[in-house]
Amino acid sequence: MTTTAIFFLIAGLGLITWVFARARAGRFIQSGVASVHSLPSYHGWYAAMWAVVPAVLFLLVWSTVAPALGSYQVLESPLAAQLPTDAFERAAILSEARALSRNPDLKVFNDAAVQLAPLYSAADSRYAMIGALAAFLLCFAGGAFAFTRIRPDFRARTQVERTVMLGLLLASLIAILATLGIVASLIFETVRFFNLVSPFEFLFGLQWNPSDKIVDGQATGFGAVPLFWGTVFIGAIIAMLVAIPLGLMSAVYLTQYASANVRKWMKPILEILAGVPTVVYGYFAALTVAPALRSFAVSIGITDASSESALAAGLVMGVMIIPFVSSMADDSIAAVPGSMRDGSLAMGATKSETIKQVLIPAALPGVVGGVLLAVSRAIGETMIVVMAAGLAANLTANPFASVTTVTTQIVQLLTGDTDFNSPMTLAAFALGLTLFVVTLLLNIVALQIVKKYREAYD
Amino acid sequence: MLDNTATTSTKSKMSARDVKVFYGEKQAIKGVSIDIDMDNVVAFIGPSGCGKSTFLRTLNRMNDTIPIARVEGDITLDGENIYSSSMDVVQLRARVGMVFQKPNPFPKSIYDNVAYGPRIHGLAPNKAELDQIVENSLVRAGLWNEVKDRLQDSGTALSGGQQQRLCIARAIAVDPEVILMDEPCSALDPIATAKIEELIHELRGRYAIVIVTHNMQQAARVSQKTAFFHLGTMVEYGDTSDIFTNPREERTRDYITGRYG
Amino acid sequence: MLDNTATTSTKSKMSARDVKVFYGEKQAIKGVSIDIDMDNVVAFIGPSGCGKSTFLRTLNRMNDTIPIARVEGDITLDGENIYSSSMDVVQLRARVGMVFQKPNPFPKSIYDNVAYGPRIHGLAPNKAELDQIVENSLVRAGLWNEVKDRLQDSGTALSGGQQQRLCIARAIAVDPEVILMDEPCSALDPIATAKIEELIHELRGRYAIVIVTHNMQQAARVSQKTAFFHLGTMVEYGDTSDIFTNPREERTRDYITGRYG
Amino acid sequence: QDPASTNEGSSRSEIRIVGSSTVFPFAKKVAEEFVNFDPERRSPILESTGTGGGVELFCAGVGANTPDIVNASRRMKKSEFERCQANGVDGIIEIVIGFDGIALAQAKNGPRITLTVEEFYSALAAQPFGKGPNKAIRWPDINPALPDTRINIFGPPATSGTRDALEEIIMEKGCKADPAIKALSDSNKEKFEDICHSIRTDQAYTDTGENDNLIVQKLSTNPDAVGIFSYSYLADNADTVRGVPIGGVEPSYATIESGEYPGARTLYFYVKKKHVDVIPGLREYVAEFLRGGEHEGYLTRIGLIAAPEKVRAEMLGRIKSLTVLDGTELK
Amino acid sequence: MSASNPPAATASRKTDWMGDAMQRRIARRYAAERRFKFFGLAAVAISSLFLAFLLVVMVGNGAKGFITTEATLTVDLPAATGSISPDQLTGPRLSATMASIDVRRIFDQAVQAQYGKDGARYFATTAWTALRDQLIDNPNLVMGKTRFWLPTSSDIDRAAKDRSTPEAEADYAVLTQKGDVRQSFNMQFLTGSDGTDPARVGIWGALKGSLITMVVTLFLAFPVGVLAAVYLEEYAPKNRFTDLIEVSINNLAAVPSIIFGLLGLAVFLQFLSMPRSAALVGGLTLALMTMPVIVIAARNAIKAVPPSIREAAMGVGASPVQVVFHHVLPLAIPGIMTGTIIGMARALGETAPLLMIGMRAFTTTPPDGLTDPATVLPVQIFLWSDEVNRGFVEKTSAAIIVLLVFLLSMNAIAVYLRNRFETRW
Ligand SMILES: Nc1ncnc2c1ncn2[C@@H]1O[C@H](COP(=O)(O)OP(=O)(O)OP(=O)(O)O)[C@@H](O)[C@H]1O
Ligand SMILES: Nc1ncnc2c1ncn2[C@@H]1O[C@H](COP(=O)(O)OP(=O)(O)OP(=O)(O)O)[C@@H](O)[C@H]1O
Ligand SMILES: [Mg+2]
Ligand SMILES: [Mg+2]
Ligand SMILES: O=P([O-])([O-])[O-]
Repeated sequence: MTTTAIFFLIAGLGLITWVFARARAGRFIQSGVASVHSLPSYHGWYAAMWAVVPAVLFLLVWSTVAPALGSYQVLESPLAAQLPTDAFERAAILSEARALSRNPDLKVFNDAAVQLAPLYSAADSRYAMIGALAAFLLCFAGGAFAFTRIRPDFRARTQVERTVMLGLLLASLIAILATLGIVASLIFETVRFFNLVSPFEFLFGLQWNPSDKIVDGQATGFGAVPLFWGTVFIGAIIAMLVAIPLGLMSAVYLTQYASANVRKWMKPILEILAGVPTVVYGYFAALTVAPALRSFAVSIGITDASSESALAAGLVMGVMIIPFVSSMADDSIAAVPGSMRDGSLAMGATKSETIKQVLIPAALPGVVGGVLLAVSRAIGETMIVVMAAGLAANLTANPFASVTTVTTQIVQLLTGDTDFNSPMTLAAFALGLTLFVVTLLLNIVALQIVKKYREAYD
Repeated sequence: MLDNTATTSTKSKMSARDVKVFYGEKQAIKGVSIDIDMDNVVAFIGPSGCGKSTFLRTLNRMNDTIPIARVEGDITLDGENIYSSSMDVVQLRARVGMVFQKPNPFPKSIYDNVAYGPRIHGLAPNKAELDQIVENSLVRAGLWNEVKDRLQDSGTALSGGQQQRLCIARAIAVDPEVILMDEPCSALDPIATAKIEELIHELRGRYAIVIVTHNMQQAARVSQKTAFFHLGTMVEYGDTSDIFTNPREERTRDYITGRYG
Repeated sequence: MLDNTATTSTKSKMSARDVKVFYGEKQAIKGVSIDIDMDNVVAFIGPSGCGKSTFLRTLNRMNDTIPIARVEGDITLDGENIYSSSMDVVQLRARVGMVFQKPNPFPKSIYDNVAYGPRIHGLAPNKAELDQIVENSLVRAGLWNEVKDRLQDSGTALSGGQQQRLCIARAIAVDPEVILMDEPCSALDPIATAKIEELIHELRGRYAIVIVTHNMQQAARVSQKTAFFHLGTMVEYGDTSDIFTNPREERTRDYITGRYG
Repeated sequence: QDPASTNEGSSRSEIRIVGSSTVFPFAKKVAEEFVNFDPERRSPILESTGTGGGVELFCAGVGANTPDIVNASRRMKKSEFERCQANGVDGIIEIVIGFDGIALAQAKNGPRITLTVEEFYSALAAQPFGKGPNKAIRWPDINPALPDTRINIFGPPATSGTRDALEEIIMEKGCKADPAIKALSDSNKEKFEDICHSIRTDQAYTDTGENDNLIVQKLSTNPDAVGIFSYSYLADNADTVRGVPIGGVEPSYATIESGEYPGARTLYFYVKKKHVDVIPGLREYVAEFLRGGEHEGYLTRIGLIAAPEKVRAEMLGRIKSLTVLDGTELK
Repeated sequence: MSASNPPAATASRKTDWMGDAMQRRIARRYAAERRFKFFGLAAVAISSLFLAFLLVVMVGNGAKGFITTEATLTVDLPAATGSISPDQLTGPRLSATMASIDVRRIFDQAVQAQYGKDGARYFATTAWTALRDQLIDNPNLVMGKTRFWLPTSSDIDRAAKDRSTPEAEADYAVLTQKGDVRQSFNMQFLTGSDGTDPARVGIWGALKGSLITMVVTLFLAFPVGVLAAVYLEEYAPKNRFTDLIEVSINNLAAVPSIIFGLLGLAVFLQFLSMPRSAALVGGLTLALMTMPVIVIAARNAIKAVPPSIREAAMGVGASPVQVVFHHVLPLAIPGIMTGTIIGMARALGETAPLLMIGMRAFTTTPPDGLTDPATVLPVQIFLWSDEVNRGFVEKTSAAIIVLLVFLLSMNAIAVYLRNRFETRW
């Protein structure tokens, strides 16, 4: 019997339990017992829960343990004594034998596996039987226990609802687990990195030229300032110079001037800009924008313009951020009470005067918060810079020069090469932690600003 | 308790003739004609949703800001049709000021709130004159003494009643001819309400004033003329004392005695 | 116009003793004691924010849903403390029904709206009985004739007044003992209001009814007893006729004559 | 002993390959043919990690979690070999697959540059001949006869074997032109390497991703730039870029095969002996690689320079008899 | 304007609204108004033009990717294989028969016979697999001499579509003259996998990888996200602990995606020893990334259900769980769906975190299960963008078109749902 079949059987048993428990509870009501606390169906759910949940949990645990038990049994057999001693070869033969036991038509690579296959069939089916029996036992026991508890005054609903609550709570806990996972995985490797490179050198060093060479226990060339600069230059300066005016003005136009029809069509169209995957932007930047910018730069006399300029990456990233800024601006402006706008218009101000002098100043904290969020997103953006910004760790403010960013370097340091002892791998985690902390701070500050702002008008 | 000094005006400041307002398909005002003169405070009363605010907002074309709103009929200010194309709406609104139900000071300093109108209309050639305008307006709105030491504080930091007086100061800073007030006291406590009512008394005569109110006692206290609206029509318009003591219409009487609303 | 048949009850259905309600730090009800009996409609009046709704909601523990709300004091239903741990709040709310200010039918069919309560409480063992309960409730709420042909239409497609009556039908479908109504007519037009008032008259005696209202005329029309709330305290409680014609307290008189609120 | 190690998770049925980006295109081709030949085979999994990174992974140990093969664009270093041994990777089979050249290239429409190894070294070194930081900004700073454009070189990053080869083959040759430094190579090896192998880090040299083929496009849009990459890329893009002759020799199939071109190098891959009988298809994969690398084979069509017949025969023998590398001749 | 000024008014001057200065001022103000409005319009126009430009470039480059150039090859199979009897092509013997045919050799011979010694340059290096596939599809072809259409080399393909090397142009001219070349829809692009030859590569492998990954993501992120949202929005007591959950979720939503890649690398691959390059790990990683998006969208949708509905239900005695499952969730579903689709669309377009967990490996077979090595569409695009062979430019753009079609239709569905079910209470 396969595990899936057992699952289905248990589900079926759960259904039967549900029906019977419900019927039993229903009889109380019919027999006119004074106050029945819960509806019959809750009694049904309660009993079904007891019948199914323990059995399924057991099966889940069993399905991870059983193969190992089966392997144990096979290894005990005399045939197994002839297996090679090398753990890897043995594992290969065993796993092939198991695969063969499930699907005899497979092509045989190791002949030894053929002999072991029947042993595997025997062992596996034995443990499957044991598991199935135990699961059914649990199912019956659980169901019977719950069944005996069905009484008029039994608060089945409360019990069921408590279980539901528990499920909900567990679901929420995953967020905390994920956060812990991120922090732990970053910090652990970063600490190891800082054994090789001093944090001071990492945060303030001007030379980024990483290598695996370790001299006197110290790795060199891990001064990340050029990366930080490149990140800020592309994500916080160039991209924002594009995104803020375009995003803000689009939001203003669409919310204040455009007719409902135009707004209805243009808003989703602009939002497409945010839905285009970054790898597409990256490709576009590298293939189309960067060469165009370079020829433009050359034509205006900047002959040393790089074909992977900060400008190309920043420009495209800025466009990607436009809908982000515009929707934040849109929200902030919408949150300004209409009475403010009316107040200004009633004074005889024109629309643009109202927008410039009342709406935008009033929405400013929200807009600033939104821009900070956009910055945090821009500096964490990876593919555009990986594909279009290049790897040169230059400290330059020339937009036509090539710079590199934190995320580019993380990708560069980690793709493929995952030896967790090399300072270069560890450096990627240190960069990751830095990025994490910075984006986190930006977000906290931004959300704080936005929240304060919302409160001001509530 | 009622102010019964009904005054007769020779020439009306604003007059509306057969005004109809539509929100999309729905007609909110069904032909209202009224004359408003300089000497009186006019109160609009009526149950919720009867169109008081709507009609009030036609008087300075604030309805223009609602895309689906459409106005028919004639409204004149000093004889000039305010819906004619030659009428500049920006100027109109400077001449017909408005105070709203919820105090809505700009999130700027008190000074900037009051100076906002004069600045955009270029009424003060220099800082000194602007200061003068701000001071005068605040004095006239009865707020000067309370705020003169903190003109740079934010307008939103004032109490509700002060905010509403600030809004009145802001409205009169551009030296309007008519002031429209839409339930200016409904968000205020009794003491602040009393202050505003007093202020309206003082402003009377200098500006034509129209006030919408839910509170019939208030209408009785501050106005000389009262218009009763119901379901988009103006049921009755006359001296406040008559309306409250001796309404001509059945519906008015029912409303005043609290049969509905 | 006033219904002066004040009745004396021997035993009260619900009674509150020194109830205090806090929203976080802020105290919204400052020690209110009141008895509500079967035979009367009780009206709560008072200016906005005085705590009428807050107090009403303590009576069926709807305040439990506001995390920061905290209730002190005793409230009993048929002598049983409704805040004791043995009281199941779900059953309590079935026994003390509630009708809200804004009609809030579920976005389901009219039938399902009314049947919802009986279903979750298992009041009808079969479809026929459920149909019967739905019909009875709609009849009693005076809505049957208007909707009997379209029970499967959405409850939200009804007019405001019908919706409110649907909500009343929904409340009485679980056969409660007390019905609480928080300004049930404030969102309705005069005709719908009149219908609801009439309905309250008819329901009287069968259920203990508590109604919060802003409209003093309404309180006078529908209730036999009136409680006047002010700033979180109950200033005066007595026969409606006395409260309106001859209040004992200065504050009550001021409120009734429209000095504030 | 350990129950987990008897679990199926610790084995796998497809070949895992890491390593050189130079060899990557060839390995891809072979992997593709490997499956085409017998569609029931599982497709090998290839990742391009650069020779250095690949060898690190390869030498991490034996077992399903480590690669079976590492491609290398230079020979394994002694230190790497020892690390492998220390981690239990004791039987390593070395396979020579052919030759490649480190090609200098520029856009066809750029001003024609020709360099000597010495000039090239002077343009690229961090401290040319140990005489302080490199101040050459434009080509004429090195040799007035060169075109007057900025020095702008795109080259491989530190993890790549191409970079090692660049340093060891070309730069060292240029560096040794100075007799004083040549002398250093015996007396003070560290100093020698520091002078000869350090590449400048300023604007003149730009790291380009090791398997970053956009470099070709970058050259075509940037006529002044010089790119350093594998000959096979050059061969594949002959319509947009052309080779820069070094010492008068153009990079071409013939000059590399004959060893005349100074940037010629051998390509390898290394196989774990312990995996050969465990991972299905390893032998067949090696054989397929050698088949593709014959003179008119499909690999030479995409830029591999075939190894002599004799060498290939020897390699076939190695995989048949599982002859392992003994490490003594490594450097 | 003869308003009567009561004598009390001392500092009042009547404004001359009709005066010249004032009229000029007003004209200036209206001009500023028009300028401002124009800037707004320009901003919208620039943004949408950029989008249009991007799409036009991609479609312009990519449309050709869906077209393949084929040349004829006449193969006399009986001559090459010896005679095969019809009963060898039936039932169980078929596959053995087909396996016995060395298609590659037959192909090489046929090419030499028809196009001479250098004839191989006309065809894609993997063209023989196309021949094999056609034979497998139609075994009866083995019985006779047939004219096959097989993909040309990518140089000739480019010559047919655009410009290529002079030699290829010449070859193409020759083929055209003989009528031995045609262009047709590139089915292989939709059904094939990664490869080295642009003439034969396809996106099916990557697309399948994407689908498997998305299924894992959806099955983890959706239930967890919705349940967490219900808990936080409806039940969570206000305390430190729930604050922590709340902060975690908000922060997770803002964490750069590449950090999730680092998490996947360190936790799933290193710590839990899950297989590298597997769709399972990709799905897990993306699920962690998508979950907060779903939580936030679901919370907003739940929040948008008016409290009056909850009060109504509670007022008739529904328990908190009943309130949520009978009323709140059904009403919030459209909003939750919208948020989920948008979150999934984002996950579908995500590249960086998957690079970290090795989903960039080259394999030529589509994954068959959760733990098989796989890649996804965006990563495939990234890898192709890096290919030397210029035939890949059009393939990259074509793959982008496919990806965009998926993403844009997902977004369109989300927008539709939002508009359709958006209820203003
Ligand atoms: N912007 C709008 N769009 C559509 N209908 C509107 C709009 N504003 C008001 N209405 C409708 O017009 C009618 C009159 O509304 P109005 O606000 O003028 O009433 P009101 O007398 O001021 O009521 P209240 O005392 O509640 O302020 C109402 O039916 C209302 O629903
Ligand atoms: N959920 C809440 N949280 C905090 N304070 C509240 C809350 N609900 C009401 N309050 C406060 O409690 C006080 C009493 O409010 P309540 O709603 O009971 O007044 P009310 O008499 O019903 O007023 P209204 O006539 O406007 O409905 C008010 O000051 C109000 O601000
Ligand atoms: Mg109004
Ligand atoms: Mg209330
Ligand atoms: O071939 P490499 O990737 O090691 O340069």
